[in-house]
Amino acid sequence: MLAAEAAQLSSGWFLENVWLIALIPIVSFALIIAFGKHLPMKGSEIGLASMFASLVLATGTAIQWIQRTNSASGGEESLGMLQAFGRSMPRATEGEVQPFIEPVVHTWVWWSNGPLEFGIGSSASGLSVLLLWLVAFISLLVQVFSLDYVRGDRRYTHFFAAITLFSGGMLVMLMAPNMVQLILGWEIMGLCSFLLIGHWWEEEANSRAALKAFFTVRVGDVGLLVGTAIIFFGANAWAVDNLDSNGFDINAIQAWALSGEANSKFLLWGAIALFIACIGKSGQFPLHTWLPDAMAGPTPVSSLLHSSTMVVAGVFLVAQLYPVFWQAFDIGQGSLTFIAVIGAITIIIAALLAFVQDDIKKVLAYSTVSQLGYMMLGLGTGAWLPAVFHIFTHAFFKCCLFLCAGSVSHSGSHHSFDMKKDMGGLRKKMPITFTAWIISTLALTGIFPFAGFWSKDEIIDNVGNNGYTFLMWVGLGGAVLTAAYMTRATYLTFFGEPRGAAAGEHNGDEHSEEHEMEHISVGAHEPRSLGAAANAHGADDHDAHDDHHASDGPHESGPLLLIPIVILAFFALFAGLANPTPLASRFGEGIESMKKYVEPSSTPVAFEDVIATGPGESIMLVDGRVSASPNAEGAAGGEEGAGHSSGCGFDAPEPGTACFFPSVTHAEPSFNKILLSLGVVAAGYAVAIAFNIAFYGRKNKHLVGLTERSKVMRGGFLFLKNKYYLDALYENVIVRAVAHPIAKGTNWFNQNVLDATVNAAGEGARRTGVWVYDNIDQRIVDGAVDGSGWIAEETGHGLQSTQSGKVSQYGALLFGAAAVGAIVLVLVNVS
Amino acid sequence: MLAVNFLLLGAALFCIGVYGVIARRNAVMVLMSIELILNAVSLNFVAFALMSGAIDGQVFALYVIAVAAAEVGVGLAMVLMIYRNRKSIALDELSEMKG
Amino acid sequence: MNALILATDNVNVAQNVAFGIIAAVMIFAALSVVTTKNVVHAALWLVMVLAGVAAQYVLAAAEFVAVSQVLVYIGAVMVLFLFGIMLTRAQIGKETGLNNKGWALGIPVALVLFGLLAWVIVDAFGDDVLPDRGPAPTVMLSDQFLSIYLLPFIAISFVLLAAAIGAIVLARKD
Amino acid sequence: MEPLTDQNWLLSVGTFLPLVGVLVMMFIPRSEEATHKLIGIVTAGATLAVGIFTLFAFDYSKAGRLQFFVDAEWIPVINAGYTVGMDGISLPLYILSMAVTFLVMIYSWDNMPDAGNPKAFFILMLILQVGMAGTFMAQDLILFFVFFELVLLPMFFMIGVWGGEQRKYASLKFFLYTMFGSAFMLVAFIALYFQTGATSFGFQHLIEAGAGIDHNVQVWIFAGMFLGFAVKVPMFPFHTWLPDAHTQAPTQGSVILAAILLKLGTYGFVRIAIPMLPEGAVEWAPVIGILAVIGIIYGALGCLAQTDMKRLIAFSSVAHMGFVMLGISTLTTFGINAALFGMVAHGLITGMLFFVAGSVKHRYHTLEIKRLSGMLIQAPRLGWILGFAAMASLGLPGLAGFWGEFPAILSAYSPNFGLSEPLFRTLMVIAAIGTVLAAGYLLWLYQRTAFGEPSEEFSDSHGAGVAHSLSSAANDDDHAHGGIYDVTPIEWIAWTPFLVGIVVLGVYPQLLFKVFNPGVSELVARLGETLG
Repeated sequence: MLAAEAAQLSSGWFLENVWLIALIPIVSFALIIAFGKHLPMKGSEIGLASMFASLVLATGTAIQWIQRTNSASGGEESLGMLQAFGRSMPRATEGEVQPFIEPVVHTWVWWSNGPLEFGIGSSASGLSVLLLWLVAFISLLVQVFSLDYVRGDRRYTHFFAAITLFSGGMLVMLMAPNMVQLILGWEIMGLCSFLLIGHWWEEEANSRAALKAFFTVRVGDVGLLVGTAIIFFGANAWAVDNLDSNGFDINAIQAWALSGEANSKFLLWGAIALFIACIGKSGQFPLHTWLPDAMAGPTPVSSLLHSSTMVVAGVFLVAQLYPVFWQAFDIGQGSLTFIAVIGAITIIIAALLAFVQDDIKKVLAYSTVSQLGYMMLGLGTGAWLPAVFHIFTHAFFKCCLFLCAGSVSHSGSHHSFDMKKDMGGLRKKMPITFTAWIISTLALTGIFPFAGFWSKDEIIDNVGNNGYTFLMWVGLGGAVLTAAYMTRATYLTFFGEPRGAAAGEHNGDEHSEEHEMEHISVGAHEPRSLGAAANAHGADDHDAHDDHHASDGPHESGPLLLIPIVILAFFALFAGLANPTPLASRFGEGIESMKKYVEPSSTPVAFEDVIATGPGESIMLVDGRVSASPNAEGAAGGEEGAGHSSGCGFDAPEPGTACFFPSVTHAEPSFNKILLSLGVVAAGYAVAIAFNIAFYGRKNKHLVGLTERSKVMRGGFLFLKNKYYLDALYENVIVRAVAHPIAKGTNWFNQNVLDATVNAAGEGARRTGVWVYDNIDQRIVDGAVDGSGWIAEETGHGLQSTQSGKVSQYGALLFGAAAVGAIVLVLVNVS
Repeated sequence: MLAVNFLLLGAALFCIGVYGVIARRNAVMVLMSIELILNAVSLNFVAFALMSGAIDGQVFALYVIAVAAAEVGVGLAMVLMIYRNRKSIALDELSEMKG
Repeated sequence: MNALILATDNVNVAQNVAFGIIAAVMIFAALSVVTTKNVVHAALWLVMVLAGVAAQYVLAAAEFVAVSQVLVYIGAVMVLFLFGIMLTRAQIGKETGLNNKGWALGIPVALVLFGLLAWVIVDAFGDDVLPDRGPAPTVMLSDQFLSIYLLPFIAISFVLLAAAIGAIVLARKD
Repeated sequence: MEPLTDQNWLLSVGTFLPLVGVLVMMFIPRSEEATHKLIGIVTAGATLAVGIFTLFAFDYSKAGRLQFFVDAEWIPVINAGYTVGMDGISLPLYILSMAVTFLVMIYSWDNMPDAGNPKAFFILMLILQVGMAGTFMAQDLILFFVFFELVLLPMFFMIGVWGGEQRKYASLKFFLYTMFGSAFMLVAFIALYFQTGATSFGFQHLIEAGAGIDHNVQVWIFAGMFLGFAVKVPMFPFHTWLPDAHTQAPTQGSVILAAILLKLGTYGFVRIAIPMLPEGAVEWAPVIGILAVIGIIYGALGCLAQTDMKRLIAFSSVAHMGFVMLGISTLTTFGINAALFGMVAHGLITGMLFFVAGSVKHRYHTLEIKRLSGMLIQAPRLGWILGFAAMASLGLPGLAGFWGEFPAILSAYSPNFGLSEPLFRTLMVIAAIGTVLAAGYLLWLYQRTAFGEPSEEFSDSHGAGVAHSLSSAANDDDHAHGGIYDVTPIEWIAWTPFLVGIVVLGVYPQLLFKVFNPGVSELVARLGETLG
């Protein structure tokens, strides 16, 4: 089956039925909603089973995709089932030109409106297979984690239903062969994030956060709708003539963008609109305000949705439609692209804000925003593969960090996330969580053997290589800041002496998100909670919860919490080896499996191949009536890039062929560049650790009073300044007033300007609504209607006096009128 | 003999009748003025009959007379009833039909 | 106006003179009907007017109409009026307040109307002369009645009947 | 395409069957309320059965042609014939009207408005059903006009007698406003009749002859029709009757009003105005487009300002109909298909929203948003259904609302017949922004009513009342407990078809598009020919 000739790419059962991966979670969502409450584990077993099934299918698909790629490059070695992402890569033959592997597209006609037909189904390409596997894997682990974490919650079944639906939605989006299905998945994720953030909607803050998340993403979605429309009408004519599919088909859009015949106006406006949607969804610079507030949701939600999978949707969209962005923003030509600028700003803004947060999850949230900034920076500067690889690695260590935070709060600091009040010195009491945290932090900051290094460093390297030196330094600066705030978070949580709940005080009154679980304890709400239909067995779950707290004081979390954390930590350690470019020089090209399997090659493919081959034929289109823009004046073929190689992204493919991916550059790993970045990060660590110990440990008298004595030192410390953890008096008098102009400034700017504009827009819309309603609607439009009634009435009164009842007056009127009438007639006839 | 004579005479009678209807307060006087008007009209009819030579005008004159008679009959009956209820037949007091 | 009438040469003077006298009398009588203070005088003046009209009919070669005018109007209608005046107990002699408040309004209306009618009549029939025909034989009248105008003839009988019954019903005492 | 005339008795029976029920109910005294309700439901059920039989008898391969066609003499003097026929465009709405009436009657089994007297109420609903079904099957202008007006009367009485506090003002305004509109429409019909040689009022004839009328006469005739239908849709300047009518109407009234009556206007545009007056349509399309988009934004702003839940939903349907009209104004197959789908979807979704509003009023006796909160705790299922309907209404993909709005926005990008593209593209962007506002006011409503703690005003009455455990036995005897109880079985029976409909149409919209498509593409093709 493997030694097929190059043209006929191998495909297998898994690749054919990729749509099953998404269907299973959605079906199980329905099952949970229907029978969840009556099952022994209240629906969570269906969720777990569906996630496990999806994972198995996804792994199978990945393996078959690898066989397919190998079969294309004439690779004759047979691939065992296990070597999917294992470290020891078989040496693939040095195929000079990597042939383009068409994604396996399998669609049905979903609905047709007029001449257009919309398919639903699956398209398995390198990128989508990778992310399908990633989402399935992470969802499974998070569901295992939340089995114990959310136990006792009143809406346990709802929680699992929503999380399974989310995974289903994300998988639908990932495998979408056309834009309409992508929008479908995109919006279902938006709905689930609304449901999950607002999981404990009793508190006003949670429901407001959920609303805010939904609105901000929805604002982005306007861009998605408009962008899809623009791209559709641009690409449709071309797609119909050449690829025999329509303007919605993602492959066709990719080919159209690089075909050189694409009208640059469509490309630019479409790309900008789509990027606005990505800014909204992936929490980039202007629209990132909802992500930290989204931490109001339970921790599994933050770890799954708001760190590794959902927020990555925006990056996925840019990666999937990369040719569109490549042509629109001429990424190839080395100009400062819109995406890269936004990415860079986000890195810095988020990293700075992470310093000021007391809530551990907020720190991680800002760190996610900053890492997303990295991915956007990579995509914006042509480093496609490192960015995608960073998605892959980032998912592991960020999710692990969040789960550790969850486990810390769950069993360490009595459900509170406040580092200042309730944590500290937990490393002795929670060893496993601590080690996992350390591994993930090292991975996040990009220390050598860990996953983060292979991807983040690659991004910085490629950014530099593609000619954006300034952005490279921004990336390095970001890495330093990451190291700094992660050290602070680690120190406050695990080192120093325990404070508050971590010290065992069982202050039951503190406000925390798990407060609802204790709602069931005796209290005014007793009848209501019993009445709550959602949770039939109110009585027993609440005492199960109590014994859990019997052993007071911080302790290591239960097994269900730890298994996912350990697995993730393992991946945080070794995931990097999936694409260790720096080692390529020693172990040969084959070691970079990401580059081989995930990155589509940029060699042109003849149209006939695209239409004929591939088991799932792309969507047939009845002759489209929808007139698209005349693609006569195609964009002038990308002229010779500045020093970059020619090929698909730069000059239009010969007529009759289409290429689906621009030829991106790959920076040659050089030892000193690696040293530079490692050195920078190490410096960041050193300073931060030193400062932490000195500052929080109060050991070094000299350092303690430093901030208020000399302006220069304070300026120096500005970036690495750790928390003003001083006793309250000292804090209020001096440090708070002076110490953090930038951090506080950014936070102020962020809350008052950006957030305020969003709220103001809402309030403004409401007030205009009220004004419009009162003035225009009621007074003018409605008034006119009532007015006509009033006028009729008034004239009636006026004329009433003539009806006086006196015969003589009638006579006078009668004859008078007759006379006047006669006179008029005479005058008219005479003249 | 000019046709104009008859027509002018008719017109004059008509206008006097109109003045009578407007000016008079007493119901019977108003009825009389109406009689004047009716006679003016039938005078016109006869004049036109004479002018055009066809005797239709005279036929109409007769009809007018007949109708006028009927009208006076009923009119006076009503006036009597009003008088019996109101003891006065001043028209400006009878304004129940006011709108 | 008079000059116009007299000046026409081929008009036999007697008819004009007779018309002039009767017309003057009729107008004077009509004016006094509407202006007299005494109700009975008004009735009597009305008789004068009706007699004048009958005379005009004779001049206009419509004897049958003249006769029926005298018969019906002066004979029957005036008697009804006198009865009416008697039954509504009008005072003997002068009565005050026969005119209602807005009586002055009547004058301008009447004058305007008369001016207009006069102008139109003169404009339309200014100069055509009446052919002096002999009186139309009454048989022609009856032919018309019973042929073309049969329907109105029957209708008028109903009207009269209804009026009679109506008057009786209205005026009954109980 | 000559119409098919087999089984042509079907439509007339389907339309006039309710009158049989009315006749039977006439002879039964007012006191036996239960029997009246039963007869009403049985008749509506029978009508629905006939409807479903029509659904099966309909030949989907020839959905573009008129089926069950009847062309009988009616008033020869003004050659208005009883011409009746059904094609792909009107079939779904015809069935929807029967289904909605049947479900509304089931709903009113135990939630009658306070004015009581089910005999009159059910008779009016049956007559309303006759009017609605008739309008969708009529193929003759006069017949269409008769049914179009017939619908007004029962609705006037339903609002006027069973309505809220200012029901008099609302019902009178509703009646006069629509009469004002349809007066102009009648003038337009007659003008059209004479302009096409005064031979017949039949749609087929008028469509062929309509194109012949010269340009500005067409524009003026279209103006008359536009006024008549715009009042019914309702479009921006003529919408002020809708909020009043809905706020005062009883639940049943406002569900039928929202689900079907609003569609008469848009159906009129698609069936009469556009095919018969092609040049008029092209002339008026930009105006309709602009008014539609203003309607979207204006409706959304109106919603943000409302304090009463039902009035808010009423304004939201102004916004939704804005999307439908935007779809129609593009004159493309794509847009009109989306508009027709939007009509059916809006009918189901807003009907559901009004049902929920009605049962909230039934339980809380107020619709003041400020006083409502914490519904998810007191009546969780009701809260979730409101959430589901709100999500569908704001156009979440996967639910019916999305397939009404998204293709309409998409089609606005490239309108047909030389309509100015820059104008329609700006309209498209504004409409897209409208979807955000829609999300805004709907979720804001949902947050204020469903989330949060139940307000003390209702929670204590709740405490005092019977312990509302989940068991449905407690809330069967609805008068026993005055407090807040969850969805009753009767409500479940009435609501599930709506909910299932929204999901099925959301997941597999091809069901409806397959039916609409032939008719609409034939219509646009004919427009193409006449406009050259």
